[in-house]
Amino acid sequence: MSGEVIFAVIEGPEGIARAMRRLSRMGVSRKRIELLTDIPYPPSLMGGETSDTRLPLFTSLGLVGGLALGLFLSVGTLLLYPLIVGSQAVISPPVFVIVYELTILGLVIMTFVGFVYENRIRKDPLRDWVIPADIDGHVLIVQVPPDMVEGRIRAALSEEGARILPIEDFEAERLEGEALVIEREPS
Amino acid sequence: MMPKFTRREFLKKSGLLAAAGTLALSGCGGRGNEERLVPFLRTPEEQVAGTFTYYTSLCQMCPAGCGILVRTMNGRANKLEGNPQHPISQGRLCARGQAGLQALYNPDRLQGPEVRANQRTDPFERTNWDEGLAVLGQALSESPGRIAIYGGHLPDHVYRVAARLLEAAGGNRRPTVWNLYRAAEGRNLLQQAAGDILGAERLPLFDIGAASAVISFNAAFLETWLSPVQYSRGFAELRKGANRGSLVAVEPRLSSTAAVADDWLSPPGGREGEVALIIGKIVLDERLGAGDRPASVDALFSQVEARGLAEELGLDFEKLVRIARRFARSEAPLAIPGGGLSAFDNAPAAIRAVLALNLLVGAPNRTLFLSPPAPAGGELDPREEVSSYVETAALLEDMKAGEVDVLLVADGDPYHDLPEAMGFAEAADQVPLLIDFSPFPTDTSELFADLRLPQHTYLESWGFGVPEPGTALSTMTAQQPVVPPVFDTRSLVDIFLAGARLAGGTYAELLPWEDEFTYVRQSVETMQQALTAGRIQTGSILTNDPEKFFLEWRQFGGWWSTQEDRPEVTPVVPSEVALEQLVTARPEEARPHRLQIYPHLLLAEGRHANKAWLQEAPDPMTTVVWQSWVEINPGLAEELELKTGDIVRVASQSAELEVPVYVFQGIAPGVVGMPMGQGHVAYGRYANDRGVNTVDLLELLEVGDTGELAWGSTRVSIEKTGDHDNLARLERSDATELPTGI
Amino acid sequence: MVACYAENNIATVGEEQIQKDRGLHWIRIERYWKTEWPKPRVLFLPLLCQHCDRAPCEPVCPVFASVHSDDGLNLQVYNRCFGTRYCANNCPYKVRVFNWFKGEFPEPMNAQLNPDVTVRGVGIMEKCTFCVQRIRRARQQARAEGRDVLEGEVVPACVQTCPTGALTFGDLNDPDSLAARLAASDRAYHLLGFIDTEPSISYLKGLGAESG
Amino acid sequence: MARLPNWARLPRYSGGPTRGLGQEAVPEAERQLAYEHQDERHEPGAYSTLQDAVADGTIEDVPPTEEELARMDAALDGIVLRSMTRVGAGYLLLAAVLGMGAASLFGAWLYQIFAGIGVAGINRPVFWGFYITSFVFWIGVSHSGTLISAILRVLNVEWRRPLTRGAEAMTLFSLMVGALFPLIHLGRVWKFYFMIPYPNVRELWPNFHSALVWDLVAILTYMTSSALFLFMPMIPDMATARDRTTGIRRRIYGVLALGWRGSQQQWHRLHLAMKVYTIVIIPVAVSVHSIVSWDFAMTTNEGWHSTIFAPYFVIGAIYSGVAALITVLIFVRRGLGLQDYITKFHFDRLGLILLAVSVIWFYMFFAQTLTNWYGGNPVDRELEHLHIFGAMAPLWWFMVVVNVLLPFFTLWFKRVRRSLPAMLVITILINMGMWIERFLIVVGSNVRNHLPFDWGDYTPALPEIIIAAATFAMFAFLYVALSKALPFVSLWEVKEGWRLDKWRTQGIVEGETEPAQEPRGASPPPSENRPEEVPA
Repeated sequence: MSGEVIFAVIEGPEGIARAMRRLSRMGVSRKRIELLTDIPYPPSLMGGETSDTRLPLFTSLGLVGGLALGLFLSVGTLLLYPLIVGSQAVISPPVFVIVYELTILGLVIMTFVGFVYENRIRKDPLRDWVIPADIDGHVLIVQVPPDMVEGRIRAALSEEGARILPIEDFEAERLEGEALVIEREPS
Repeated sequence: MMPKFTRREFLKKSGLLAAAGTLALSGCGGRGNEERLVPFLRTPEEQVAGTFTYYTSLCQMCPAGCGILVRTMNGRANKLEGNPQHPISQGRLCARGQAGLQALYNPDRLQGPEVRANQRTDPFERTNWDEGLAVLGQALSESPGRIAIYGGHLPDHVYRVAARLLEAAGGNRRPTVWNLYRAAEGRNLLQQAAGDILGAERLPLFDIGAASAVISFNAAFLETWLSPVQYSRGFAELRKGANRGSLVAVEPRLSSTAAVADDWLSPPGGREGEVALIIGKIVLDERLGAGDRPASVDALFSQVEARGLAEELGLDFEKLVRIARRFARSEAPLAIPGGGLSAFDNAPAAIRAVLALNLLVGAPNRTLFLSPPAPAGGELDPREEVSSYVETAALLEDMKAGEVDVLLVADGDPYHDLPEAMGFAEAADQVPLLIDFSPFPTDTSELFADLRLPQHTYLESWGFGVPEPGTALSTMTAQQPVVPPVFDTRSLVDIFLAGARLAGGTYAELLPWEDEFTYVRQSVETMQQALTAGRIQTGSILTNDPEKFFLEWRQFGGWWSTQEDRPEVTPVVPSEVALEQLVTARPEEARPHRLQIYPHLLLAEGRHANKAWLQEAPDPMTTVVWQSWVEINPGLAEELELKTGDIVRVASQSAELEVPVYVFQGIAPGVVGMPMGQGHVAYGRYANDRGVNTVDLLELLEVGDTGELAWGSTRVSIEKTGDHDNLARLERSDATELPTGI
Repeated sequence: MVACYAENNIATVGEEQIQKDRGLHWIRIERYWKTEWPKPRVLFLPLLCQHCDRAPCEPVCPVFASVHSDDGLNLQVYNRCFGTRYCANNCPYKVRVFNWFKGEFPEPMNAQLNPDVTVRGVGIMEKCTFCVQRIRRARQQARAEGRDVLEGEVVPACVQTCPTGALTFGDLNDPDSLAARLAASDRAYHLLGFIDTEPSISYLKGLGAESG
Repeated sequence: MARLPNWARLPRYSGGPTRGLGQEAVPEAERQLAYEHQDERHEPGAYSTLQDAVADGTIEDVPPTEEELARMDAALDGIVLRSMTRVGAGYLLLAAVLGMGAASLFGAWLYQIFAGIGVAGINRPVFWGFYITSFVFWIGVSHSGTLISAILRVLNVEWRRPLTRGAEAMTLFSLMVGALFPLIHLGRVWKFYFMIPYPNVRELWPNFHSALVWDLVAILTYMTSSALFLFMPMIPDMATARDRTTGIRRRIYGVLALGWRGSQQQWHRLHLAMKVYTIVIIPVAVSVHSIVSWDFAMTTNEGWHSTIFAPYFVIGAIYSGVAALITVLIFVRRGLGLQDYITKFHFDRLGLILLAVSVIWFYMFFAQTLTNWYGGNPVDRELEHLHIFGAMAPLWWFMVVVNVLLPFFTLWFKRVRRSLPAMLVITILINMGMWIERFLIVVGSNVRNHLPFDWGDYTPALPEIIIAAATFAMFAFLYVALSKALPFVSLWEVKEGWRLDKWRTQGIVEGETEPAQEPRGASPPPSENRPEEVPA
């Protein structure tokens, strides 16, 4: 990962919206911008969707896995060790209650696993930075594209009312909050 | 010091080693064989452990004398079954017989002789047999003529020794065998009546299986009367097949025998004999009497005013007519005079009336016989004889008068089993030495005994029995120890023999045997000699070799004839069965209800109250367990506002008891029913402080001049106490309707 | 009843537990009043596990403690059971009994225990097994001798002991056996037949000869 | 035209400076604003009067400014975080009492394990007693949370926001309590693992034909789903707590926050995951109580064998769940000082839901009873007779009064719905009634069967009573204990709600349930918000 990183603190959603649009017009790709907010804002306000997630994949995997486990338990084990019980065939329709429940269970668990994976494990260039606790407002992290001048972006953001913070503050915070969030050096 | 290493412990340890070895081995083989050894997928029932050894023996849980098979493994008896070859049981066994194991392995059994030093309130201390027997021997030698033996049921071989012991002691006593269970059998009265009518003073043989129409007059023959297993088999025979025989029960309380009858007639208690007269009269009127009947028998019935009498007894005359017709027209009718008849002061007349009814319809030698004689004739006598009530009362009077120095309680629990009014407690206090031989602690031994010399249970000792009433096959049943003694006990015969040896003199002369085994062995030889002398040519064992005979006698569970041998009945027609004798009424306004006391199907007179299985098995009619109760008619319940479980005070002249009520559909107004059996104070954990001893209520009324107790003539009053007890029983609702779909 | 207790190592529970309806009777004789006083008529209904072909108790057990054996018995596998008591709830005949406490066999009563039958601990369901241990013994014996089990070779303890011979036991698959013939007779019916559990036990209608 | 006072949205500020929580002290002017309408606020019904006034236009609903919103945020954070960090003597006492109550459950249970299951009052034929009754009851209560919160989420009902967290927590806690009962009721609980499907030495799998195994799996699924359903939206709040606490708390919340930073990506994933959960959890909840009902309906027993049981149980679960939710919210509102977030308006709405559910429940109950009665099956008849006229009549009639008549004749009235004491009494009574309803089903049907000889009765024994009662203490204990650890109001959701409300009013975003409204505010939305006007 190359290029400078700019940290800007912006108050209020309107300010962010303005800054995002400004950056986008300057040609900074949405992928180079990370926006940290304490509540979710509609993406339409915040410079568009950033749907870079594999969560559906995990969910689907859970669905299939749960289904397979359910089928194995409710059909497989009964065939493996067939014991006869009164008025039921070895495989009888009611056992599919199990298939249903386990399918859902797989889905639910894998969705969570996916969520944790994406949040904590998956490599993400801009995720190593932490917001210092006492910053009031929303934080915009911009990775300056290699072909741009850092100063221009700084200036543009400042124009939109952003407070540019020195990177040292963040690094200090990063070390202090190590156990909490980040283990990895920013590359 | 070497640690004590018993065989069982050794087995346990080697078993452990073996298990460890298996585990170690399987460790190498991965998914090893230890799972295969006994995989949980296979149920434990799929496994069987070892091979059983079966021994034959003789059931002593009641006086009927069924042959049994004992299933054992590793020296432990674990199941009793009927001996399939034995003439009486034929492979069947009743609940009491099944519970014999709990006599053998009763947790409250005495573990050895016990003595108490001075007062009868002192605790017992363990002693050894030498000392205990020394006391017995000394007592025997020092008190000639002042010794008595009491027992509720003495097996034949014990009775014989006991009788000889008393003979040696002098004083003209014979063992006193009497309690309410024995009184309820009515043996003596039945024998006397048989003498009057059937020509021989012997118990009749009721061949229910051969009959096709049976009228039972107060005979609980499926429950406790005389030989229930045999009669039950007969009843099954009666009911079998297309020509299903009929059964009519005439009794004031619906017993479980009456419950399976086709008809139940409930005349007032004590008037069953009159029903026999009515039926006889109808038979006469309809000219249905047997062709070969003694002519004079008609006269007994001709005077009866049938319709009026039926009305007086509250019975439906038309129904009686139908019953009489069916009875007399059947191929093989049989009227049974049950033990219940002996409960009233008109017992002899009533029994005679019923037997006479048999003569009228030609039952003798078709369904009614006499018991066969013992295989060795008189050689084995005396066999057990039930004493009369008067004899027993006389013994107690003697005791009270200080004329008995030694009382040997060979069996049973006289303090519990005899009515309080007879005064056993008072009498026992006057006896200087009371030795109790029960294998269990009993109320009597706890309160009055000076010495307890616990005897073996019947599964640990030798013996023989000649059942009476037997079957048509004369029989001598073998009793043999099937397990090693569980505790430090001795067989009663051995105790008596040892005592006699120590006492010396006449005792040693009359009781010459070395031990019980020798005695039994010799008795069997006596019988064999009698057989080979040519009196009976056929039999189950065909050998003249005494050794082999004795072996086979034990192996097959006894000897019995293979040919039916029924002494012919030669009817004697009595001049009259006076109607007046039959009318029994003791109206007493203060005590409006007659007390019908009856032997508990499972606990008998109470001797089985210390067996958990029998306590937990429900009474068939009320399904009550572990408890005493009083049965009352629903009408009375309504009148007194009682429901099942309410506690009432039942008071007779003799005693007052508080007992829960069971509202019983099967009991007539004016009668209340109570089972015997509970109310022990020191008979082990299963019996103590449970229910009440109903026997104590009895008034001491005699049956005419027969010397028997009219045990059904006591009158009681019933009073509500307001308490309630959740009477333990199997049925859970008072709902009486049938389940749907049946 | 007592024969059953003796054969199958059934524990007694005592008066208080019976009051709470916790007896362990595998077979019980239910006494019904067909009519009440003054003309009481009684019906005795011996009730034991009916060994249903379509046993409602079996599918509901979560751990296969209640299963069908290959010879049609309705087995209760004690070491699998952990006491949900679901099977007992689902039994229309209420013949399953539960060990609410550990059964007591105080010394030396433990000596009377049948070595073929597991002694059940606390929290285990049990019921009539048709004395399966006897059937297994007979089958092993027959197998060792290379033959089939003969009619009458094996009977449960209750059938064996019943003095009135009210119970008959046999192989329903063998049309010649007495049991099969009786079960096929006009008198035979199934208890609570409308639930359609296809019990192995048939009851025979009585042929009462009541006279009014 | 008057302006809707900000306090109608604004949380009451009820404390001094909150240093250490990362918050600015609230200036005096601000405090003045908060107290401006204090009298009005405490007047019963004032809030709803204002809402009504907004609805009919007599009061103007002016959206709060950014500054006001920031103050509202801070005050909300303050209340919630303070309740998470401050431990008073009263709290400790309450927790100790409830903790002892909960401990008595385990005491009684241990006694039962060592003495044998027979110390309970169950018998033959009443094999299931208080334990299964409690099981069904608590599983029923658990339906409140998830179902209410999920359904309201799906329908985008905005007033749900302050309630969801409490409701979801209730689900989890009552499930934890309820799931104990199948264990407690086992004869040999130490063999519980027999039921877990894994290839074991016994070479045996559980019997998947058994409704009890369905139960196990369903409850496992439901417990997992509802735990995650509770936890997932709590993650951002954990991060808030992490950022505003120090020391050990900071570390713990840091772990629980799972690296939450609030990036747009994360918000997006969270929304996505929650969408999945919200949709999936509704059928799961329905299936769980259906399966619980099938424990009964699959049997041959009269009184149990009924096709209506699954929906009947589900609606019964929702019924008692909603009632329990109201009860719990009344306490939580008081205990955590959330009077300004959980308002009478919420109780009004929940009361309406309760009314509707009670009527549906009555319909099912009536259908069940009527068919039993009319069918004429003798056992059914006997059962109904026993319930309505027999020994169980007091219970049955109590149930009918409090579950049918009481809600119907009270909840129609707005005054009742907005009266917290009335709602407290009504909802507690409803849950007592629902407990009895379960008792009548579980025990009341088992006491009768086809064989009158084997009819039974049931008297609960002391351990059962202790355990059944202690579960209430345990439930309360879980609530009280975790209220000190978890944010009991979903901070971000409430804040998001305020913003969405504002933007919807201003027409910046479209309401998802209602069409975009004309901006009603006096001031037009900031021109900067229009992309085309953004200066170059």
